[in-house]
Amino acid sequence: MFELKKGAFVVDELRNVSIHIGKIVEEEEEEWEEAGPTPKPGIIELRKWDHKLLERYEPFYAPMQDFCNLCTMGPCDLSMNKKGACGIDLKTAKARLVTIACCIGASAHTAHARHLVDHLIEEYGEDLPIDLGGNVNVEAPVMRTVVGIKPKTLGDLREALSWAEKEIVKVLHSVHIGNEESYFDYESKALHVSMADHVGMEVADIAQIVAYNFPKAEPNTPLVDTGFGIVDVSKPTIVVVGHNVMYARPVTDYLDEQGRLDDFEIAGLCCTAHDMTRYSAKAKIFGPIYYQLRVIRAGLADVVISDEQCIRADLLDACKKAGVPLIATSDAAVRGLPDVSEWPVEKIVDALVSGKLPGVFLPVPEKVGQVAPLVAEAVFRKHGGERKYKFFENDEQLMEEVNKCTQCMNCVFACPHSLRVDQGMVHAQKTGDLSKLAKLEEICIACGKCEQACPKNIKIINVIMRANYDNLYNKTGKTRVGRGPIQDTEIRKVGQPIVFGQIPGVIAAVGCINYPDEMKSIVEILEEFLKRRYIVVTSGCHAMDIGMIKDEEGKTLYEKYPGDFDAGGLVNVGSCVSNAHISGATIKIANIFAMRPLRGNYAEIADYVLNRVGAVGFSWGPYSHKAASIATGFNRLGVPVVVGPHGTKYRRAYIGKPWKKDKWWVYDIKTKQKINIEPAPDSLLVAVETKEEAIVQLARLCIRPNDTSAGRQIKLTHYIELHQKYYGDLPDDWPVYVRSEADLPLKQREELLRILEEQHGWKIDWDKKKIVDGPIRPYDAGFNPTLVEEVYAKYTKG
Amino acid sequence: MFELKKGAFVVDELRNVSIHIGKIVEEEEEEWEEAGPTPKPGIIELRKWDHKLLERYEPFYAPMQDFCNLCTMGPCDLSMNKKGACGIDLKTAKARLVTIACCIGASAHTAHARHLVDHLIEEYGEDLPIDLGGNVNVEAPVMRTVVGIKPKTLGDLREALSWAEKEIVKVLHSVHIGNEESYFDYESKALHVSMADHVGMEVADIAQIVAYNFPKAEPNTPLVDTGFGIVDVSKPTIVVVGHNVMYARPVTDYLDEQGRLDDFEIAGLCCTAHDMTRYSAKAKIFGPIYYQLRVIRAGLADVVISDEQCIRADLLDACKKAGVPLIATSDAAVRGLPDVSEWPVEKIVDALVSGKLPGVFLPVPEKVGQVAPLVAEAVFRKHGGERKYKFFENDEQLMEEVNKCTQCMNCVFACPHSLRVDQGMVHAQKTGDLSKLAKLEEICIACGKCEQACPKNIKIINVIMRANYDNLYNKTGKTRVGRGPIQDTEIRKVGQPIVFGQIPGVIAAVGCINYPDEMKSIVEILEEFLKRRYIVVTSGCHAMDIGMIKDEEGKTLYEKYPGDFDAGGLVNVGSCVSNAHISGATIKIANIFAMRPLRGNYAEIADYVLNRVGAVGFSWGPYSHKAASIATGFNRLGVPVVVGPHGTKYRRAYIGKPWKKDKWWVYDIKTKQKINIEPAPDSLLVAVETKEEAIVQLARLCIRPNDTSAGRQIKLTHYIELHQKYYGDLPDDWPVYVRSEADLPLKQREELLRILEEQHGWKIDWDKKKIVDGPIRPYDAGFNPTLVEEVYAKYTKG
Amino acid sequence: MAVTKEEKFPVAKRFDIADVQVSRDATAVKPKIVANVIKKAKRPLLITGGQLLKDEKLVEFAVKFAEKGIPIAATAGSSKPLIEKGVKPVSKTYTLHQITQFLQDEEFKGFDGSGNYDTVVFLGFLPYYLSRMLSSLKHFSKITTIAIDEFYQPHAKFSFTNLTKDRELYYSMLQEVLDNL
Amino acid sequence: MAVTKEEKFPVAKRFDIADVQVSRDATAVKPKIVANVIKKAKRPLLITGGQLLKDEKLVEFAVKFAEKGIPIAATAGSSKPLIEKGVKPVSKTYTLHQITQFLQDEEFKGFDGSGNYDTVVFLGFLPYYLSRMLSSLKHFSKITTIAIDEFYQPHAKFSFTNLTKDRELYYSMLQEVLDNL
Ligand code: SF4
Ligand code: SF4
Ligand code: SF4
Ligand code: SF4
Ligand code: SF4
Ligand code: SF4
Ligand code: SF4
Ligand code: SF4
Repeated sequence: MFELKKGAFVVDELRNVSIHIGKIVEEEEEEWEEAGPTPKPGIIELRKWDHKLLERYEPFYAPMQDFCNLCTMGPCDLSMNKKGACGIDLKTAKARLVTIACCIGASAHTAHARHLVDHLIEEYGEDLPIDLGGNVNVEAPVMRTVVGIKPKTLGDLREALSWAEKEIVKVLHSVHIGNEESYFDYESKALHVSMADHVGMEVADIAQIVAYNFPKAEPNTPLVDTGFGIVDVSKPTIVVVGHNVMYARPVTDYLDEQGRLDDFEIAGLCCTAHDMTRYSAKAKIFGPIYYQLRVIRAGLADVVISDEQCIRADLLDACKKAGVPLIATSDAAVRGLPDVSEWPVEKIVDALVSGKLPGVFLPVPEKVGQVAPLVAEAVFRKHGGERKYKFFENDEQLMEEVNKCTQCMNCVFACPHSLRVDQGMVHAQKTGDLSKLAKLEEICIACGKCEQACPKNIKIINVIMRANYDNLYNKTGKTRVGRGPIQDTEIRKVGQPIVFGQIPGVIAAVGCINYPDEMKSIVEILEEFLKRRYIVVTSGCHAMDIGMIKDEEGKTLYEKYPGDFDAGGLVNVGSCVSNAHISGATIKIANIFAMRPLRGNYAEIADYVLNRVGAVGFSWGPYSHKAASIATGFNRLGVPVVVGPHGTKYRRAYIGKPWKKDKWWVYDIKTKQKINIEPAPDSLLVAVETKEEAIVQLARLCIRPNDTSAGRQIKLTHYIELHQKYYGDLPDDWPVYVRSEADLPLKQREELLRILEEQHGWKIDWDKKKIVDGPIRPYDAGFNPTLVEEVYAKYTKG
Repeated sequence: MFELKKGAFVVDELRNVSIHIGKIVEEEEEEWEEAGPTPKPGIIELRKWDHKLLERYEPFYAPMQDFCNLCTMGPCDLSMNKKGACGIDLKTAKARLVTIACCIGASAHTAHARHLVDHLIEEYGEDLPIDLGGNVNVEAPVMRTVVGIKPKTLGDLREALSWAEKEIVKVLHSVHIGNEESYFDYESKALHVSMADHVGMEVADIAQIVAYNFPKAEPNTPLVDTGFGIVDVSKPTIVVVGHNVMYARPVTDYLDEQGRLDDFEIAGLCCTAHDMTRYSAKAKIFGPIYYQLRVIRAGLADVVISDEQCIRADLLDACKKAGVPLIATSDAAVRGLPDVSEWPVEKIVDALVSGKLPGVFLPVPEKVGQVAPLVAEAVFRKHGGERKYKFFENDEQLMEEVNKCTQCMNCVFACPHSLRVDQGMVHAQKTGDLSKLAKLEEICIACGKCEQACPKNIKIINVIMRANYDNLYNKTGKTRVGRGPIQDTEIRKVGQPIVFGQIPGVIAAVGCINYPDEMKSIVEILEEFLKRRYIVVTSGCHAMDIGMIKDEEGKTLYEKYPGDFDAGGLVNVGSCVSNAHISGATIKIANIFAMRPLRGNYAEIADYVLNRVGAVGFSWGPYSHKAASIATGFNRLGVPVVVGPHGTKYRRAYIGKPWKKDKWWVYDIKTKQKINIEPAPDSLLVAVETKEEAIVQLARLCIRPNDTSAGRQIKLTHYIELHQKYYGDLPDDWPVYVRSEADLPLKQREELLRILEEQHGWKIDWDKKKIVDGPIRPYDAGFNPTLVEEVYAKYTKG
Repeated sequence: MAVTKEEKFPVAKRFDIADVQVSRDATAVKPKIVANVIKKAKRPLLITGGQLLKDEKLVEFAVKFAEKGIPIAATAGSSKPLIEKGVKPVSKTYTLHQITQFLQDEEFKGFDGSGNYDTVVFLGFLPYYLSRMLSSLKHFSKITTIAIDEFYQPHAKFSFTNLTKDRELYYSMLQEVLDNL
Repeated sequence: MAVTKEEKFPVAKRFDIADVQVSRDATAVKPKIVANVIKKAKRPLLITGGQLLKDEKLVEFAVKFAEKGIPIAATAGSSKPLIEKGVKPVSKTYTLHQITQFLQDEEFKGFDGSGNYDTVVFLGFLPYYLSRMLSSLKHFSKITTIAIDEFYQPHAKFSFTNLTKDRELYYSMLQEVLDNL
């Protein structure tokens, strides 16, 4: 068999026949599955599903500004729901903003994927097979479900990318002045583009896994050093910052070739750190975005390589001030630097080491691989290997800075967390004791706003970091390297207990670090679920923070809990783009366990997940547009998401009203009836303020209508226990989840039955200890819920 | 020759050989032109060119808000150039906003194009040839130059679209928190995505021209009725609103088939109106966006069909109140309406006519074609054909409304134009004279903000419209139907006089209607140039307003000036997407007249245009994101744009500093030297406040370094004359444009020479009446300027 | 230097094209006024937040509000210390986010089913979180909102003024409210 | 009802997370203050705008400023009526947009080459247009800007208060400035 590829051909044996090949020649699609109703959906194909969600989980808006100034007819005062010059009202205007945010988030991942795929095809060819290891046959569940394709090679991924790009542009079009009149339809578009975001993420991560040979769904990936204090300061240190590992990866290759990998430290900030460790377990993780200024100002870096996303916009400035050369690599973040792609390596190195240029733009990965180590080594030598600088030259300097403070409180009003820098300062001034300042370090995100506001130009970050330097330096631990997808075999094992409820839930802790509380709170929250044998999945910044918080015995959660996707497992999927494996896992449950077809069958799958898969997303410190689109993409798939309090600044939530009885119903395929159900889950996107509230909310949102009695009993037991533990009493709403006495926690059964009888008027048969009357609906083992008419029709016909 | 198309083939004659065809099989590209340096450019390929522009035309920022709240670390006070929590500073934050705006604008056109192309390929097949008439061989100058392709069929357009979509997503990615640190690089991205916008527009307009057989570059297109008073109120009236004609077009077809085209009125608002008339000259143009509420509240519509972009976001609400059924058609603007695609026509008609549904979402063009006339007729009959309603039932009602006013001035403070509604009201209250209110109608954009603010809930728009009803009704005139591209033959004729300067300039008046002054000001401005035999090109809303302002003899500019692309011609290219033909025309001058190759050769072409083509864009009333990206796209191509004062709300301009001598230089290919030149043009994007200022600024920005003496003399003559006429004196800067005495206006030569000698210290040889010393540079007939090193190298080597 | 009301000149007023930004700012009020507004309410509600877990004093004040007969919806775990002190919150499980959603619904009948609240007092929240909820209530409800946290909350209808170096001053303001109830 | 400065309570202050929006509002000033500020200026400049073409009175006032020795940069065609009245503007050709760009450049030496202006007064502009230019100057320059149009301009350093029904009041304010110069 010979393969015709690009170009025009004359087949020798066929004289007088020239074969002219049309531009797009679609391959006869392998019939891997019957095509569902919505392959490559446009904006309206899934609108009906969205409206189902939105009618139940009503959009909630918390405007950040009273006015709109998106166009030159404005600014328009939209307060108290007035309309602007274009006729838009406040809710619709906010829904439009959310749609823009989700477009930006989806674009970030999709462009990231595009950069990767185009680059990798150049490097490895379009025929590089997509092989995610022997235990992964459902290789791209999101693409299968959304786009309707089953990619076999790197080249096949382009089809998904083109679809995503097209849809992002269409949705962005709709935010142009004069489009939607209804916030419902903007929300539907936000959901749509966020679904595309998950496609973009899946493409990106699959591409880098197969090309760079990252771990392929292995539960037991290595543990890598994580935290502020991880690097051996006697070695030249290369710091990578950002999200797209393709630019910095050759550093490892180059040093490996030279046999000098051990002579350097390579440590990363943000997701590039994850992906560097997935490429080579010799790389280390400094930490997430708020460690950028910490690391640079501490003088730990000898050279910084930045790529794209979640990099501080004053990185060059910060590097300049610290005397650290910067190599910017991605066209998404050129930073005003001169493009030195064409320069010979020596010239670039010289310019950077001599300080002739504070930074360069070098979008050529191979050259970055050579330049960075050379620069790092030279800079390291230049400084004579000195690393004593700890934010200040010495203690006198520190106290001089502290003493400048007048307690004007400008910093407090500028601080996103309203940290009482003034109190820390005055305490130190009076007593010399830095502990109050040190305490701030645990919440401070090193954003620098206080410094911008301080009339005395105090280097507040440096003061805070220095005050807590020993603790900071002790923040070292281990992160389990991102493993990528979940195995089909794992899904086969946990599918049923998840769907039936015996595994009480899957908690997916993903996203950024704008926590309302000390960093260790994320660990406290998650450990509560690990101990209770929920499955905990993580990625991105959350996954790093977990890696640097140790218990009394010096162990991180990664060291205490296994990496399996199973009850009590703590699974780090990897970087932000690896989040697609989490949505993918919920899809695989529907497919592998429940045999639901995926191909272009999104609504059925999402409906399955919403009603059956007790997975809840959790973003304790969300801040970025990507976090917004990731969460919204989970929502469309039927996965509720709990966010920390900063998440309210996204301006929109999806919050159901459990007391509106008529909102909570499903079609039951078994009884062929529309029946009222318990409000579970009762929110799709909701914020919590404290770690206590996070824990309780996560537990309650794991409940699903489809839970078996055994499953419901387990879920309710945890929910009630946690509510009692943290809220001091039974939940307000526990009875709504009770369908029969079998749903009740064993230990409390009698007590609860009594409460049902006395306080809620339920009828109890005390002989049999049975509920006779009261529940919203009785338990039915064959219950087969769906919200989708077409799904109902499909499974009830014949 | 047999053609292989989609699918897999077994060639019978070749036993045992099955030909497997890879997914993307690129056709051997016809060698129509040697490929230039930047086909399908990414973000950085043209960055060098951008930086050339930006160093000269320094970005200017006018923040609309002191803070940023794009992410959940905010809001951040960025005032006085403080940095936010992400490290961004105010200028960079504003540049990021501008980049977002340009992404939205580019997405609007590109998604519009995508909708069209996908739909038209379904309807006409991908092989429909791109035939723009015999006089157009350079069919797609923007695509050739930017993308590097020469599209032959509808199907070929997809390649350009995919490129544009990819780039939009990449640029949108870069606005995610943590990307650019430099406003220069955001501006470069805004320029990039806006260049893609012009590709999107060109694709859209070419697709509809060839598929719908719109006029193909014909100068003498028909004149169609334009204005508020154009429809025969004794016929059922179908009103189309928006920008994408594909949905409403079948209305004409259907009525034509039925032989009933003359029994209805079909009139449009916004660009769909242009495109309806390009399809059928029986269609009429009500006017631009600010006629939406006027037309609907006047009760002129029996049914409204909306598609996408520049539609009021309260259209459904407005239609409901007026009892007019609405058919929404585009997925960009679903308006919360039920999707009735699957319903039979009768059911839809019944729902709308009975009022069971106030509107429907019907994205099926063929059905729209049938539903709309049926609904219009039934609604018309239902009302008994009555059309006496003129915003109020009667004069008493009007005066009742007027008398409610307490002169609280809330309306004035809400009005984008600060119109003194209060004074109009009080005058009417006291005297019964409505003339002060009537006067407001000439500026009022019928945005409705005053009504939102009025504590008395006065229907202010209705009052104003009714006060000026007779004049409003008399706003009828003629618009020359949009002609699409400029012919190659026309370019051949005017190329030289434009480049040499004898045609003093091309004024491209495009964009929206947020004028600072009465509507007729646009006509006054343009007629000044038409009389002086500039070429005036127009499109979109400007083109419509021109069509409804008549002179004393009742003639519009279209009736007074021919439609040729030639001196003194007034060329309506068509709708917003037709703007690509204007950028295309400047490109064609470089290609057809100067033989510069286009293919992937953007920087050279833009450099050519900047230095030689005296074209200036003009948007007197810009308001939308599309206007922002169109203007920015022109800027990258080297075409300066003048905007009305509302244009400052885009927050960013590009304004050079003529007094910075070192900023104004070129390489001269002839003398092989870098030489200082006059600052011409000295701004790329600048706002003006009054029509007088618009006129003078447009004239001065037509000057180009490459003008011959004859050309410069003509341009300077107009500039000086206009400056004297409107500013009362000689321009401040005229001497900088003088290279030799031959550049001086003939009539004023001696006077000006004397001024140069006395006030500017120039040396004059009075015998020869020659300048001996003084100019920035001498005139050199062979002067061959470029800013681009590569272009310099190309033309100086050998 | 600045023009104040008493002068013959008109007052300075922000408006749309001059970047109006907050149309209705909270009236910064003294404790007595807070007490008066609460007293006038037909259906008042106090919502307590997570900061009660970090500041014992706030718990004490909340208890006193309860003692004055004001029902408490405790969020974020603040029910626990309240219950320990004998208060029975009318709501414990729902987050402020959810409650804010409920309050905006005309069909919401309160936690006891006897009708929505007309006046809601907020105590013990992270300021940025409360700010968003108050904004939502300002735009989309007619409820009288009163912020008695340490930070001025412009989106409330009535708000305490800003925090100072002196936290005792703040506590005394809370006490003054209670004294006047 | 509201807390004012004299009280023992701290003042209400907008800040970032509570949606701070204009960090520095113009001080709304009386005519006398305007005159004082101009008098103190080392290099004052009056920029006139297109509204002079629609309001003859504004031209008269501008002429009086010129008579007091304040150089005028006339924009938007306002040079014409001024020249007709014998004023010689230092700039006629450039738009306010351009001049605002120039003013922000440390290398700008003024229209006469003897140095940039330290105090710029604006008269006769469309309010939304002027608002943007003042915002630009506020953020990116140290120039003292004074808006003496009929609308309050929050982005200026000093501004007249807002327009009223009574345009005569406005004219009298302009006259008062001139009287005190
Ligand atoms: S988009 Fe609408 S609400 Fe926003 S500024 Fe423009 S007209 Fe006003
Ligand atoms: S802003 Fe500076 S001086 Fe003021 S309290 Fe904060 S650290 Fe002290
Ligand atoms: S750097 Fe830390 S203390 Fe300063 S404003 Fe940011 S979070 Fe607050
Ligand atoms: S989790 Fe958030 S902060 Fe961290 S890398 Fe992802 S988007 Fe950036
Ligand atoms: S994007 Fe930057 S400036 Fe804007 S709110 Fe976020 S942190 Fe603040
Ligand atoms: S807002 Fe209404 S009442 Fe007030 S002046 Fe305007 S029209 Fe009159
Ligand atoms: S409708 Fe007319 S008068 Fe009313 S605010 Fe808009 S432009 Fe001003
Ligand atoms: S010119 Fe402006 S208002 Fe008119 S259709 Fe185009 S974008 Fe819309």
